[in-house]
Amino acid sequence: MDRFHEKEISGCGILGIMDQKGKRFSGGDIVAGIASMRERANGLGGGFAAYGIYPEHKRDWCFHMMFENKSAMVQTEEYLRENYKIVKDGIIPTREDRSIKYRPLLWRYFLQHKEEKTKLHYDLTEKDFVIKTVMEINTKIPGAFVASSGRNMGVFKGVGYPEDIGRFYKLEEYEAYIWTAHGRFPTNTVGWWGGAHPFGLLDWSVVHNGEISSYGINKRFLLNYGYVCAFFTDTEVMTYLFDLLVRKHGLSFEVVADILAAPFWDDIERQPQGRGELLRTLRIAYGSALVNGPFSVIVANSSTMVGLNDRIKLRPLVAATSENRLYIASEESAIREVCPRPNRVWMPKAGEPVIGRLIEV
Amino acid sequence: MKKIIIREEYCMGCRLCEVHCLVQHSKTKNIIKAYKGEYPKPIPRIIVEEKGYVSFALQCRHCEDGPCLEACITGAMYRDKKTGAILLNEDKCIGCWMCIMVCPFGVISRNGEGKKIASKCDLCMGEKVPICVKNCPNEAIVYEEKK
Amino acid sequence: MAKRPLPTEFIIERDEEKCIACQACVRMCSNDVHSYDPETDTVSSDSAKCVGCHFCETLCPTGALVIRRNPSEFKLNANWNAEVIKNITRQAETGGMLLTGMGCDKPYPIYWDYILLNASQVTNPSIDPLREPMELRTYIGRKPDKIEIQITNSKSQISNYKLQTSIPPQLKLETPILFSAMSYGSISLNACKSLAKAAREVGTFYNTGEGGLHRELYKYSANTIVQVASGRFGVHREYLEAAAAIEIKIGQGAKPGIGGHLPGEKVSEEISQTRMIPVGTDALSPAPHHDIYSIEDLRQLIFALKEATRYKKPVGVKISAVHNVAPIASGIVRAGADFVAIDGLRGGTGAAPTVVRDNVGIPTELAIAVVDQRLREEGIRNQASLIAAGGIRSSSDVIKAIALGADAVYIGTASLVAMGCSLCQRCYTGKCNWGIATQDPYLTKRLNPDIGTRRLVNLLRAWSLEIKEMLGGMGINAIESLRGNREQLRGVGLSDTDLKLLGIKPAGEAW
Amino acid sequence: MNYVIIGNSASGIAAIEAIREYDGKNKITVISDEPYSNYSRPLISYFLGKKVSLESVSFQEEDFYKDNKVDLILNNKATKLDLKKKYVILADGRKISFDKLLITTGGAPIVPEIKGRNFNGVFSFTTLSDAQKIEKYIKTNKVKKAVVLGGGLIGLKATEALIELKIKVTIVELADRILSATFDKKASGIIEAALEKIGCKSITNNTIAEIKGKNSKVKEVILKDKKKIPTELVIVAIGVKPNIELVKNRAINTNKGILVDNFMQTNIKDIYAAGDCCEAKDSLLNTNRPIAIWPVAKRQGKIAGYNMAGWKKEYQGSFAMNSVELCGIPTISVGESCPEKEGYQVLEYFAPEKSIYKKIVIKNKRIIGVIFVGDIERAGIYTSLIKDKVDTSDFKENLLKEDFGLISLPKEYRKHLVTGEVAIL
Repeated sequence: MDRFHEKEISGCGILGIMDQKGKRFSGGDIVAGIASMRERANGLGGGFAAYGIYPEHKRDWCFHMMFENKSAMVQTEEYLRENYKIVKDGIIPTREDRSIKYRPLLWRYFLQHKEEKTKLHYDLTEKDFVIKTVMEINTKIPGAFVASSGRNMGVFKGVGYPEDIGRFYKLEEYEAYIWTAHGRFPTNTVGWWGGAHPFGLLDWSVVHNGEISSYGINKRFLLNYGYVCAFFTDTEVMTYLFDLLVRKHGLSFEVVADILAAPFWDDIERQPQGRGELLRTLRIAYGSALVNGPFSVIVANSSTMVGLNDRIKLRPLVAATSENRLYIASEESAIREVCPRPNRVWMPKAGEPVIGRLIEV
Repeated sequence: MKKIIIREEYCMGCRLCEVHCLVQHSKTKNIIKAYKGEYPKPIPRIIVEEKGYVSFALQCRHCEDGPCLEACITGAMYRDKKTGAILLNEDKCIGCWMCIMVCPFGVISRNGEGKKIASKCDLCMGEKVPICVKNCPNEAIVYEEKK
Repeated sequence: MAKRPLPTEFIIERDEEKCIACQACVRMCSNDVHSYDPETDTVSSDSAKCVGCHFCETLCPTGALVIRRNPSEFKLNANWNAEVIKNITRQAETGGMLLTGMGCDKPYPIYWDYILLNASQVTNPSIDPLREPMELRTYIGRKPDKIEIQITNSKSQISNYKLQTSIPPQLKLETPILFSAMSYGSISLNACKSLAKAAREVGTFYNTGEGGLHRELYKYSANTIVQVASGRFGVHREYLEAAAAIEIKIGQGAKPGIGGHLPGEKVSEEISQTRMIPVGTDALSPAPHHDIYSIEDLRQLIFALKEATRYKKPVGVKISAVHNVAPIASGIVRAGADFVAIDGLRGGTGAAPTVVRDNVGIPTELAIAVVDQRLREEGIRNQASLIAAGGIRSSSDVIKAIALGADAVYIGTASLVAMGCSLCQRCYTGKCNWGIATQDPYLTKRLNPDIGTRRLVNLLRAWSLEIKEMLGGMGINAIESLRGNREQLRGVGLSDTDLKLLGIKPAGEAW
Repeated sequence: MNYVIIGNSASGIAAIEAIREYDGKNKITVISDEPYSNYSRPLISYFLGKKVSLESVSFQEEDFYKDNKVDLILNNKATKLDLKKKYVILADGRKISFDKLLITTGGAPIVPEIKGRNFNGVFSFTTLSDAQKIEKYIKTNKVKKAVVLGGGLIGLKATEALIELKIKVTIVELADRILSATFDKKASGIIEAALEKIGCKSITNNTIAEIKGKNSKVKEVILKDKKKIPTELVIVAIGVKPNIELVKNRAINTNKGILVDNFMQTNIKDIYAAGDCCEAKDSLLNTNRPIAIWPVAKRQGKIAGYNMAGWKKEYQGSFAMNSVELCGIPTISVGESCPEKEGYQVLEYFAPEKSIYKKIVIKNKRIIGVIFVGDIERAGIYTSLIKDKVDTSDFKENLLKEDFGLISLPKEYRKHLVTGEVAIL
């Protein structure tokens, strides 16, 4: 079946751990935590995003690539070389694991922008240019897929249970200040490595549990702003929405939450005037960005990790803090697995974002 | 008390109120029998007046100070204490037509055929809503509490 | 033969056993079909005059009347069918254009009927509208592409947010259904009142058409969209100021490219005052606006109207769905329209040449789909709302139109049917027995606006409930999440081209 | 507070009802010289004609007095009033003291001084007793022929009753036509013709000069023109006059009847009068005069009752009107139906072959009188136009049309009628 023409639907387990002081820690916890929610996955996909893992290349764009064949790699490299300076590249280290049956060629590139390209595409920012690159590789080079394309971060994902994927990628050897994880339970059987989560674009990574009923309009809303959704996944849509609203429109995560999980009109009318007016305006302008249907999502970028539920909380989401750590998970068990005694545990309300920011030290 | 309010601006002049009133006050209360099988033919207690495009249905207004009550020499015309309606005790009526003489709406008629007694709207006693109101297709007569 | 009598369109069956000669039919038929013979105390009917409006049948207290299509048939011929023969005969006799009323009645495909909706099963929950909020509120008007918010304090607390973007004027609809433009003149004042009162009660809008705004309708101005059409009838400062929104009418689905004509006989004192034309003169709306021969001329009118109303109300444009509708709509949006109403092939009319009504334009389903897609591709979909019009018959049509990309729909014919219309298509005669498409005081009083309002409100309420039920089934609790959400639609029995144009997948295909 | 009402007919009963609307407590005493608790005088001809039974002549239920807490004194005539000490002296000598007194003594038949009027078989026709006596006389004497003196309403009703009893009647009327007080020639003509058809002769421009008898029973009458009519019964019905015997030559002002103001009060405080015995406002003629008809008596009694109970209510005046069906022909006459002087406009529809006659008398654009014979449908509308003194200029031509109705009237007036209440006539 054509992987690009079937929207994937899945139930999932998600987990995110952040050290808000930016202290990096090993991937052991995240793997252990997500493993505790094995029942939420079915072995058809698992993955992780890690921030702060490439301090030595923190100014370079790091592309985690998946190639299904050699020619895809050749074409991709040619394309990358034309547009970027490849600072360094190499295979992504993995260990053999019986449970991982098939795997594509996993390669990573550290890239730097070319001055002449910037001039040629003067209407694009550097980030826009990276997005353009990712889109082109994903849509035009058969067998090539960009798993992540941020700086000092990477996405590790594949077909299998998340703990197996973690072991496969040797995540315990990486240190990051934000880790997110995803265990997938797709209702369709198509399991391909690129389709596993997290979804990464620039330094965004998104793990998501849900099925967005508004997908059709969210996608077309994004089209209006030049985003072409190529993968038919909710996660992709969610990622682009965050990119559009946070990066391009400069809105805060709190405001984005009010857009994606907008309050009901009745609630808006009950708000004090200023807040009511703000919410009304957001809903009028961004109505098509309202994400309707059940979801819980953890979105991260280099400085933030955000957890959010749909407007009537149809999927589980728990948050906890312990010292500088912020935990967000589908189930409390996953948090307790790695942090038995958190300072505070709470259930965020429908549409109420949990926002973890890096505290500058 | 509830009154039948006339809204002449919506009366189409279809006269279905007359038809249904007639049936209601017929012996059989069956529309086809009332028209085709009852002799004397029953008469409606509602009158539709028409002139050009203006029309309205009119029936006893059940006046607060009904002149017919005063004019009745037999005590046949009486006010129903419960509903406030002005009713006619047909057994007492002798057909002197004093009520016809004084009714400013001209809504009491002679029951032409059978016993010579007056005939007037009784608000379809026993019905929740008078039959004419119920069957007016355009709500040109409505049954409402009147202040 | 100078005049060849044609088989009558209808036959009237009167059950003599049931007929009580009450003469309700005699009194009520504006076409003088029925007559009473006092000598025999019987009523008889002349079928030749019957237009099939069913008013008498509705009123007959004994159910003695049945109006049937006349089964009389010409020799079967796929080309030269009865209608063709009748039309040619009529034209051979009169030498004139054939006129008709209401929308196209030809059996072109009705795409609504080939589109199916989705519902949730297992992977996401459906929502019960009886237990949970279900939002249909819709705003019509230009939306900003982005909202800028200034944070007044370093702390990113919501209370410190200050909106930097203001929303352009919007129409707030409590349900995404508006009443189409129908002028006072084409319909009676009582019909206008019914629409206006219902719009107010429901929280939506009605549209004056090119009939001006009668004095008695000013009190509903908060729910009034006023039209500026090619004849400019009834347009004056007060008219524009009274309105909640202004609609420039370029075209009408029933008669694209054709002007309007209200015959002088219908221009009564009241209508003459409302339209600002002399009593008894024909009200001729030219085919084009003679100050709009190009898109830039339209832009001038849009901004002239915005200037005149100090940018306080949305100014939209209504066009008929024609072949080039997508680029035209795009041009209209770029010309500054805050909403675009697209009236499809099956849109109604009070009077149109039959040949135009039945052969010009395209169905609204396709038009909405291509316009919405085009505007999104151009990145200007936010700049205007889309209103789908022309043949919306049910809540499912509404919900499909919205899923295809419309913000809201206009209903015209459906609202008339709610008020009694049975689509006899004789609006142009001015003899509407139901008191809708007439100015004859004998007939207009048959539409009691209290009843009209109640029925219209009921219709919108019923449709809204159904929309909520279907939305809930899809697991969606706000109409904006359905708007343009074509993933919720699937086509059955449609060609690949149709599916492509509609932007929907065939039934059976998953996401 | 003691209310005393003399008389127990229309006015008296209406007064009781009116008082009880406002005063449920205080004592009401009714004094009547009749032996019956109440009955409707207009019904005596129906009683005589056997159309109404003795029980049905009463127009109020039996427990009316009980329900309204009324002390009813029957068969006892009020003979004297003590205005200073405020009591009524009855025939049996009892004294009934009052705080408010209403006199409703009604009318008394005018009995002319005719020679031989004391023969048996000569009767007046105003009370139920009269009717009962006549009935008995007819029965005992197997009466077959009768003469009715007076072609007015009472005479004609008596005639009709007698005809019902298969008695051949001759009417003798002084005027040139029957019903001369309210009917013109055309109207009378229709009735005369109808009477003639059933064998009843009307002799006009004539009267009885002498009644002759045999064995103390009437045998024949001799008319003014010497004509002799054999008869076994004579009913004298030439009219009634206010019965003011009780107050005559006292401090209470009288003319033909007892004079009252617009609150039905006599010149003496707390003493009221109503009905046939008094002279109250004629709103058409703008003078005070007796109008001896049932609705007026009821109205006056009601007004008197209200005022006695302390609720000031003004009498708007009334005017003459009557409705009666004669020989199966319904007739109604209202107001000044037969003006004799100039200055009136008369609209007419006359179809004697159908026994239909309609006449409308207009003065200063306003209707002041009507006659309807044969077709009386919607007559009340005209009565109300007379009462409200409506300018008919806009609809005069429609007045006699078959479809004349409220719709023919000016919209504003009609609206008031259709939506609003009506004041009483």
